[in-house]
Amino acid sequence: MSYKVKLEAFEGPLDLLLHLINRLEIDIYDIPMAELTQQYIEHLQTMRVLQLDELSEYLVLAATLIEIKSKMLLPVHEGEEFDDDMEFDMEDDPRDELVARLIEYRKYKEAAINLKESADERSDYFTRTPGDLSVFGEVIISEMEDSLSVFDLIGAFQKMLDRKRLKAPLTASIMKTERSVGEKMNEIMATLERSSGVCDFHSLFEEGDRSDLVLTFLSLLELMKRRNILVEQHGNFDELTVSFRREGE
Amino acid sequence: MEVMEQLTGMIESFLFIVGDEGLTTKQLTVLTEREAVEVIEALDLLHASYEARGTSGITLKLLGGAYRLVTKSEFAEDLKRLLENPSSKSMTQASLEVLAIIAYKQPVTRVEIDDLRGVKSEGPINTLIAKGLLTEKGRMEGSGRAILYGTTALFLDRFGLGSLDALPPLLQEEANEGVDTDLFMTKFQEAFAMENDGGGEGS
Amino acid sequence: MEVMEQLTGMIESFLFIVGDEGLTTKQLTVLTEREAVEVIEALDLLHASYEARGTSGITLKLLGGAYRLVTKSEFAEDLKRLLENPSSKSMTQASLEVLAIIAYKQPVTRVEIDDLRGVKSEGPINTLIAKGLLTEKGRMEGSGRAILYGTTALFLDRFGLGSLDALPPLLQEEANEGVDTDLFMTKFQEAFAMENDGGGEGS
Repeated sequence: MSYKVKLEAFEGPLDLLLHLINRLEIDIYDIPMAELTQQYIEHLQTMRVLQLDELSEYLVLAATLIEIKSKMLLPVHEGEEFDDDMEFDMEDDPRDELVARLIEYRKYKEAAINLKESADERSDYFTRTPGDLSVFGEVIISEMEDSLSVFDLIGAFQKMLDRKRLKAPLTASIMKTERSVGEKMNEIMATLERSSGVCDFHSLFEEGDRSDLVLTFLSLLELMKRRNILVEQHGNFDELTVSFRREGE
Repeated sequence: MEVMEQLTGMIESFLFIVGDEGLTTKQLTVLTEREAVEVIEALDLLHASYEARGTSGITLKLLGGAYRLVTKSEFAEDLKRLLENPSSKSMTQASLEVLAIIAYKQPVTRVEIDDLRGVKSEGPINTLIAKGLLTEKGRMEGSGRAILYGTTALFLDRFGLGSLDALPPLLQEEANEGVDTDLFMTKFQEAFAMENDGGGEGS
Repeated sequence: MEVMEQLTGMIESFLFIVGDEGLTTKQLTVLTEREAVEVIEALDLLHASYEARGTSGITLKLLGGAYRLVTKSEFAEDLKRLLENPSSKSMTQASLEVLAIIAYKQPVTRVEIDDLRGVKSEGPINTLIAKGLLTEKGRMEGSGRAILYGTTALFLDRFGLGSLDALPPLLQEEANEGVDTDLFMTKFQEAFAMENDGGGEGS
């Protein structure tokens, strides 16, 4: 078996087992124990890097698989004689418990996927932080209910973080987009135009606050990338010059 | 009719002010000093009017038992662009599995969760508690007095659910209760099902 | 027309999210990436639609150069009931936020709490002191000598905690402590990211 398995891809032994069942296209209600056990153990070998405590959980299941496999090889029926072409007793299939566990686990694994989808959907709806009630009159802090627990405390804290997330970047991005790189790029091109196509790199940074300077710098980068301008330096520590880039250069 | 309009407006103003806190039908009934039936009718009217209006950027949603005004999903992209980092890091698969188990089986102990997943779930449980999505729902009877876990209203909100009843049903287990699978029956049912849906695999 | 409707909705969703601060025409022009004339037309349309609708509890107001959504004045009296009514959770939320911050960060000054919450916290702090859940824990070193707050034994008792160590760990997501993100770094990283993805806009 030459395929590589990523450890993190599995959430535990049952997850790995389900993965194998899917990959080998095994009927979950009629698992070929020998094949599955062999595959499972091979996988464990490729997963040697596992933490010891994690590995133990995988090993427990390996032991279970082997046990089931051996039970199936030796179907002993108490009080009955061995029958050569004995039919396998479906009532006591040693795989039953494993199958039940796998099916139960698969149910919740599926549900987890659905949950993730609904969370993603939910993230498309934004709500707002509560308005200021004090405009309507004196705010009286109400009695806290007696039933509050630490978990309510945590919930309130998480909500607060959410609100901050909503607020802080919003104002920041409004400020930031006040002047765009596009506008600044036009300005730089106009400056170059006025100075007949060439100017000192320095002269572009003579005024403006920090964010203006950053904007200028970024606009220069963008203009360079778009091949509108050329920034040159003739020797170490020489002044950089900015000039229009001529066609074909 | 005018009275209804007025109530709808009042409810909208309440919901606007409380924002992400939202209000339950019960709270709205107290606040508006009206009957619950009227409140529900007004909420329906409000929702219908948001949905009907193309010019509306907001709508009404029931999340975690409380009605909230939220922006319409069609503007999500524009708003996300604006917020730069709007969504918290997405949850790990392990956390989602634990959350799913607790959501459906609550109240449930850690041992039950561990057994179901075949791995220890202490880490994800603690993370989910810290995120405010899980809470303790008392203790098990008996000697161990194990902690019982359940989900919070914040969980419902974050997962866009009005209430626990809104959880989608769990995957159908092809009608095998005790999983003492009668192979013949299974095969038969499969064949039967195939007959019925025309044998499509990837339905 | 449909384009206009869509713009109106988008503007409403922006105004809804920003809350009390509102947005100027210029900001809206940048955010919507539309022409100023279109934005103004959409704002007019939005305003007209609020006023025409009897079911509307909110309207658009130009205050101090910024447009904001506000509740209609006719509901001001009704909204006062939110103040008296303890069923509205927002007051509990405020108290719980303050309590959570103090419980986890103590000893802590009022300024730090205000900063974290983004709103003044004097009211909730005083109430919580009066209830015996908070107490002064000395003064900050230095010129200001600001009061340091901490939780009390009654707090532990009320929340069923043996000691402060029994508080479940909090999840401080992506270190959003200093939210005044260094502008240069942000810009620089953005530019860097652009370089790397080949400068695609809608990446």
